[in-house]
Amino acid sequence: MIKVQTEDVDIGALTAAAKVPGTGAVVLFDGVVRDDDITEMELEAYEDVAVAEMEKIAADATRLHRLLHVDIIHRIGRLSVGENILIILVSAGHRPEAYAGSRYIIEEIKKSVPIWKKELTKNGGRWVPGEHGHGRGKPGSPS
Amino acid sequence: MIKVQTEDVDIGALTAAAKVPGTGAVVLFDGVVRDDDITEMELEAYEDVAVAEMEKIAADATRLHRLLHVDIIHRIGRLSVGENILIILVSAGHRPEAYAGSRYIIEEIKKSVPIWKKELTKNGGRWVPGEHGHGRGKPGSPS
Amino acid sequence: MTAKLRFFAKFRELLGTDIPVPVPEGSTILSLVRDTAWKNKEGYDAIFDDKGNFHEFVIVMRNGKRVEHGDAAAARVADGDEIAVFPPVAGG
Amino acid sequence: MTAKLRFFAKFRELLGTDIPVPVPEGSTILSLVRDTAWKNKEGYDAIFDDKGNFHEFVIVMRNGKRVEHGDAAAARVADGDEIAVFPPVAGG
Repeated sequence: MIKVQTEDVDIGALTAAAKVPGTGAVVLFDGVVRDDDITEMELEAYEDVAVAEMEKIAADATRLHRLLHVDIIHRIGRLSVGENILIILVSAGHRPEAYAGSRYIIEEIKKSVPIWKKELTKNGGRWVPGEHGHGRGKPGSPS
Repeated sequence: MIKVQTEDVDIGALTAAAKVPGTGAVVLFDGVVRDDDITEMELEAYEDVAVAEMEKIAADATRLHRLLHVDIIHRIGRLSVGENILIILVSAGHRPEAYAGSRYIIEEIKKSVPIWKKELTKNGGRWVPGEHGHGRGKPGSPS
Repeated sequence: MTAKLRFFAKFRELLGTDIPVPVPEGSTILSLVRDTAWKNKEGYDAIFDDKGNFHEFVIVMRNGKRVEHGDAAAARVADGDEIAVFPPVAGG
Repeated sequence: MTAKLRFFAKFRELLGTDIPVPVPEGSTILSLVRDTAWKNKEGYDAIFDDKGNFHEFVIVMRNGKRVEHGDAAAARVADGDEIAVFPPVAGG
């Protein structure tokens, strides 16, 4: 399941469903709103493109790291401290693939998925700068 | 929570409880009984020593990777295909620490925690060989 | 002939989003975005430098596909195109 | 004077576990384990080589602390000691 949504995720149910035949290792990454002196966080997505890009990343991760199952759920809208922002769930036969696949997915999401975060504080708001200046991996390279 | 137990784990509740103040990233590792032509798996622990060793590993991981929270639950007894064997849950401010801390813990558990697995098949059983011949990290080094 | 302009994040706050725009004959992606952004100086300055070129960090897409800055000045806008303009992504 | 011997995994299947054993005067860890394992040839052979030394892969603990093979032949067993003998671990 690859989704951009406002609703939260049932991590227990999602993890149980990830145990497809052949699974020996499941790795879950849960990105959480950190209490950096903020009141809330507001997330915005270019939804169609974000989902398409996450589907591409999931397919690449599956091929590169021999994953058996991938879920990526990125939340948008207004989230409080401690809420889930991004859930990445991968299954593999063995742990090296599961860890590597999970890590690949989060790093690629940071590079290329059109989603933005605004931290809301008592004094207003601040758009979080991306980790990658050009937003699409290598400067100037089309995806 | 560091435990050796027969009961299963509520992953959803455990993940929610791992979001201590400062948490920006949670990584869960779930080791699962793989369907390698087995009917069930039987796990056995030298319990007191296993718990003490896992507590040491959790403390080392916390210090080395600046973790904010660690749970390790290793199950024993008879488990069916798809059941959770080992849950490692770590929280950190940022994802590099969470991934590295999680990986550190599983690798150390494989090296040094006195737990054994027997695969039960239609034709009997087979003790799973450890990944580390000497069972305690570097050959000959006391823990 | 019309196209849809979409701005995101800070650019959206300054310029709005989902903006239907008539496409004058011969419009390029660059000219269309420039003409639309022009209505708000702060929005224009967020996207363009003082020579009227996209700031290096600005990302431009046509129908979900990245368009290089160097190509945006020549690429003709077609009827129904969706042009998206946004700052570096920061999801995850 | 008694000690407790604990075997695990395959060694447990062959020799049992939680075995209270009287400790003869001058017993070392090596001699006590040898004497106890002797009752079952397959169990003995799983733990010791044909010179009566621990197989290289065998792990020995006294009261939860690892004992090197080289020390096991000299280490005197004390009253109440818990001696554990097991094959390489395979948890996780």
